[in-house]
Amino acid sequence: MRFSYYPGCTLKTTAALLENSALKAARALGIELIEQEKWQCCGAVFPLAALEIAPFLSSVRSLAAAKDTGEKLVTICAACYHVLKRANHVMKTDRDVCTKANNYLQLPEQYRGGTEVIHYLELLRDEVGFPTLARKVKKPLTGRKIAAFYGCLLLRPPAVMQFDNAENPSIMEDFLHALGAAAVDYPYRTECCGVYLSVQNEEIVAEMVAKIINSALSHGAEAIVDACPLCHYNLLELQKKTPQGKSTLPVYYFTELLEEALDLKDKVEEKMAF
Amino acid sequence: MKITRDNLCSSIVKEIAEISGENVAGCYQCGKCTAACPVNTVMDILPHQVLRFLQLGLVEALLNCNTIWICASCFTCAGRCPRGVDLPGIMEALRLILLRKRGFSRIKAGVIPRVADKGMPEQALVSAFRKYTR
Amino acid sequence: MKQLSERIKEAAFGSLSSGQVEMVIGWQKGPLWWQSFPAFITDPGETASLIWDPFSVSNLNKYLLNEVPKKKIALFLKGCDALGFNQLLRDGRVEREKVLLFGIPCDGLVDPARVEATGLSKGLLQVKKEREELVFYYKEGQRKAPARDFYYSKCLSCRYPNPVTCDEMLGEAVPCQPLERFANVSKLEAASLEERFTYWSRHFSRCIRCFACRNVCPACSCRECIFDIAEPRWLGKAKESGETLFYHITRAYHVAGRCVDCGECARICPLGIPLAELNRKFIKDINELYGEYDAGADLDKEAPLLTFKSDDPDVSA
Amino acid sequence: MKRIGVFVCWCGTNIANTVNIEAVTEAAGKMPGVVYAGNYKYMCSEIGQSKIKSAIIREKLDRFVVASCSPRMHESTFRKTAAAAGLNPYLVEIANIREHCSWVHKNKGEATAKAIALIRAAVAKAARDKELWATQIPVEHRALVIGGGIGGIQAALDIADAGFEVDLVERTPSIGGHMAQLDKTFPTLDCSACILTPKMGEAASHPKITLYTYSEVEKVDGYVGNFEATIRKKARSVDLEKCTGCGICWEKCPSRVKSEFDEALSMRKAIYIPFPQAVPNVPVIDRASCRWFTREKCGICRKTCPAGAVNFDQEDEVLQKKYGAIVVATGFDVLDLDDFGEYSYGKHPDVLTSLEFERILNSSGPTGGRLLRPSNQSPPKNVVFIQCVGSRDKSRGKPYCSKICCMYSAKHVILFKEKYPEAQAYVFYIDIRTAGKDFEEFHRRAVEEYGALYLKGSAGKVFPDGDKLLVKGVDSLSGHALEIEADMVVLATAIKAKSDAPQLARLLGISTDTHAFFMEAHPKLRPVEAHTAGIFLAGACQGPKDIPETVSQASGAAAKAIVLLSKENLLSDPCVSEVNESLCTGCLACIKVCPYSAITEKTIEEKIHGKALQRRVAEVNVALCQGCGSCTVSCRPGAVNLKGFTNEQIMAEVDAICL
Repeated sequence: MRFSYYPGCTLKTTAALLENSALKAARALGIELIEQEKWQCCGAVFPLAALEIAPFLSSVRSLAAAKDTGEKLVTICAACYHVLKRANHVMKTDRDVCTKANNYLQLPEQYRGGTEVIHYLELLRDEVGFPTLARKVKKPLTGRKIAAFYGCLLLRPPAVMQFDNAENPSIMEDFLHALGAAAVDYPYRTECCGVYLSVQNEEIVAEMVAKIINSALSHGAEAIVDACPLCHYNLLELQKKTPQGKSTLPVYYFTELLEEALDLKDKVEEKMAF
Repeated sequence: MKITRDNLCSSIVKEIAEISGENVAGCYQCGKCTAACPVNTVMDILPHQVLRFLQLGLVEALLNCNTIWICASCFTCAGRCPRGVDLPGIMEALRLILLRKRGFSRIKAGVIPRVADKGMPEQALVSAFRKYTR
Repeated sequence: MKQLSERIKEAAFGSLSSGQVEMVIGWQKGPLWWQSFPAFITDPGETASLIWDPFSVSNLNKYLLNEVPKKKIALFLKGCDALGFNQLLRDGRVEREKVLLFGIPCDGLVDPARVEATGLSKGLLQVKKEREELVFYYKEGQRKAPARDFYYSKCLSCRYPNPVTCDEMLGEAVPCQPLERFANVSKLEAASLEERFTYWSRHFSRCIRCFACRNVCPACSCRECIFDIAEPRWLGKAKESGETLFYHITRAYHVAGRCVDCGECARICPLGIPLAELNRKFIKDINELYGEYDAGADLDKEAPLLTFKSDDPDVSA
Repeated sequence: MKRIGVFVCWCGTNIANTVNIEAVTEAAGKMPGVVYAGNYKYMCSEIGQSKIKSAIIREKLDRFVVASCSPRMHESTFRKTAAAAGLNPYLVEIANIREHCSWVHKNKGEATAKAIALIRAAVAKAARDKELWATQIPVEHRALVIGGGIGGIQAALDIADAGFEVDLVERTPSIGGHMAQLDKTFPTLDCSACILTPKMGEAASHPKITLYTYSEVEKVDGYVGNFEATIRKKARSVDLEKCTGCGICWEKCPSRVKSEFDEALSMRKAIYIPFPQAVPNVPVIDRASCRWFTREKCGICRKTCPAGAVNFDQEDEVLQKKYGAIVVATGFDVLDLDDFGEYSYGKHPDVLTSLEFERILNSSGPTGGRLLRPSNQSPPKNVVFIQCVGSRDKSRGKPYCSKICCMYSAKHVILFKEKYPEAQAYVFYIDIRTAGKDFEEFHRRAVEEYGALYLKGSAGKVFPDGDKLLVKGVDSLSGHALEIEADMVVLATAIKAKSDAPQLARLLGISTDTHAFFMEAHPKLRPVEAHTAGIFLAGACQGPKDIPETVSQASGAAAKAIVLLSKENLLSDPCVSEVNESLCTGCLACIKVCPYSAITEKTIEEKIHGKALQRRVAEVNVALCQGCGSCTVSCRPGAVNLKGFTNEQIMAEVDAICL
């Protein structure tokens, strides 16, 4: 199984943990993720203004490059996934923007949204298959009560993202079950964590995070798992700043758990020990 | 307050429609956006009121409110709107109108080192800049 | 008064002997001073026995219901009797063309009880009326007293002393100066529920259910009274206070809007129950709700309880 | 001794949860005359009914009581059960232990005791039930439709198409009604005249339909299947047969009066047709404004008529005809705005009612379809529409929703904007009510495509301000008080019942609701029938309605009428009054209280003391009697009795409960 792979800036810096564990697990599962050459920042936020063309362009370049290889484009970062997928949707559906973007980029071949953008979770579900994954688990996470947190970027807007049922998603819970863990259902799992406001409205965000953490805790969660570097930062750091900050809940990337269940973790540590 | 066709169809109203690509007349004020919004408690003008003000051509109040800056672009409202109105896009248009004014930035670059800790993902910083500064 | 008696005799003789009528109903003197009985005369020769005196109180027209005339029957009507006659007519119980009516203007009749109450009755042989006075005849001589002092209370509040209908009027119209007839009703209305209940319970507890009130009433003209019917048995036979109450209240409802306020029910009651007050309460209410209405007074006027108008007051409200 | 059966129904949990079924059944078994008592979960079901039938045969029951729901629900069901088992259907009594007991009580002990008392009463009544037999009444196979608007036209066409004669009576000179006044119709915007006039023509030329325009129903006697109506054909003063509709008469007529059809926005002549497409296309002379009739001068129309059709001597014609069924489709009026001074209606010519606005939009209207301000004939740039003027207003107007205003205001917005795309429409509304196929979408088009600014709130006052109108209003959504400078204000005026609806109701013996709309027999299950058998309702005379609803109700009423007319005979309910002549005193109080004129006077002869005596008594016409029982309570001697509900039975019920 071979895929184009778009890492994004964050995965190369503050979220290196996410990338490392994901890539390691991919190798163990026999998946080839070919990192795109000369990838650029996706733009970080999807340009909401219909008239803005420039912020699209770097995304489109990556999308076009993947199309050249004929492969699906995999992302691990939820934010990059969001931006790439929405940009691709615009290229597919908005003639006007598509033409303008192609005119700017002067690509050898016109790009019209032909690339399929998938998230690493979708890769596991649709390409590997959760039953197969379950069979490959070496150290099942039996007895662990884990709350999945989806956040906004994977799910919304539903009509464009078409990631999972936006109001009642199950992909992360199914993933947890494949690893042998117990998934905790709680009402705040698709709420916004508020990370876009973290730079300037920390108190508001701390309150939003508190609601999520308390909801997970009150439903019996022992840990929380996410798929987004932004959520991850927010849930990890801002829960310390909430009034209930003391009883903190461990926060994992989903790939960390994957790594653990596939029994890849020790080897890393061994290597590091060398 | 005097309502005239001129303020209903002012150039700024048209500009907002152009930037967002949305027809605010589509909204019938059910208020679901506000009901769904995770940050509605700290907004000075509620999300559905933003649309109502636009329907009435009352743009000035919107350009001076904190709501457009508090909106986290979580798309919850847009996902649930029965009229398919893209409110985050309209919020963006309002922000852009201000950001396109000479010298307007919601966040000054100098602030960032103070607020950003080491672990803050680059994307959070980039997006803050992308959204709140020219 | 004597003159009126003469005219009655002449009218009776004339109508019988001419063959215009086959029977005359009038009054005859009984053996005692206060007795003036109804008389049914078919022979012109007997008409001389007819009289008119201050005790000719009986309403004659209800006897029409028992007679089946081939020709006409002649009848004498006082003011109150005329109202009753009209009500019988309206109820379809008499046929106007089968009756010859002689009207008698009447300014009041004497209540023997009042005579007794003054002690004037001792040894009394005869009472005659002369102008505004009564003359009491004894073996020893005679005494005089103002007539009005001895009249029935119903006569003192009479509003129709001159018959509203008749074929021939015998005598001059008399003036009409009625006393306020609702004074007692208003007094009762002002009383509390308990007081009213006690008042009527006390009166009705004396009722012996002789049905005289019903029998005398010109508004009670059913062929067979519901209180006499065996199936369904509306009224129980036992002397039980609830049944008595049921009888009087039902009768008051049955005559509501049709009671001519002649006061006969109260006059005839051997126990002195003030039955007319019950009927007058209905009359007062009907007047207040639907406008003034005097049953029997005007045959052309719609009876309020037998007509529906869209602007009728909502009594339930 | 009677052999009575008692069947207690659980009604699922409806009765069984509140009433102790076993205790009730046991108590019923011990009641006088009861030889069998049983219970079942659903007595009305097939199984329940067969239990009754087999008990009738097994226990030799000669009558039975079902303790269940209201007799309105299942009395007819259980009567059929009785008939199927060979019992006369009127030997069945229902004890209502659901609506009168389990549904209104909470305490099980008390409810059980009450259920037992109700059954005891029903058993006492059943013991006195007698066999009753329905009689047959012949049906007159002709229908009368009152009102020639779209509802009346549709009903007449449907009945006539089924093969029955129909007389369509219309008060004004032409059929067509309010729909003829309209320009376009929502939500499809087809031209009102284009869809109405073919129907008018069809009605006029239908071989089974007789049109009586300029005519009124004066009196209706009789009863279902056998109504007799008196119709006054008012003198048209123009011969319907001779007139060719050439129009010379009204061109020459010198008298000008305000046109009713144009809502007084234009003038018509004294001899006129109300509108060009009128059916019949024959003028009438409005004698009140005609110079010949008021001053005995003029006569130009008669002189100029090439057909010699004008006839000043024509007199009203009074017809009496028999009908089996009557459809009432008399329509509505719009509310008088005298009490709504704040809108300056009548003070400023540019403040219009919606119906007036409709005429101004209409190509055959006073402006030939050019939408211009009445004050100065200039095109309006800003038009304010105000909804709920008098509707949903319990203090000065009507408390109900007029139902059509939301939609026609949206239509007005669209028609206005089609004419003046650069103009602005404002609509004040309290709620938008667009329940109907494609209605919401139509309304949204007015908002989104035509850019009407809908303002949730009402207008407080309309100030005439020079040649403009200043509208003071509110947008309660934003909390802003508003002022709008308007060129025209259009008031969506409330719909009300015809002012003479109560008179017609009295004439027909049907009832009206508190707002004088005709009452349907049941709001859900019998919405096109009046309470009086054989009379059906169509259109806005029954309540505010739009065209599609009016047409469907008219077809519904027609279907009901057809069902009736297609029968040779009707079975009458045998539960009617009868007079015991020996008790009847002939006071005839019953005649005056009978709402169906079912009682008449008759003379009987009897022998008393050997003499033959004639006397009057009351007599009940069993075909007219509806069994309401008013006569029985008006009868002092108790001579009138309602079969199936005799005084003996009622007394037995009372005794069974009280003693």
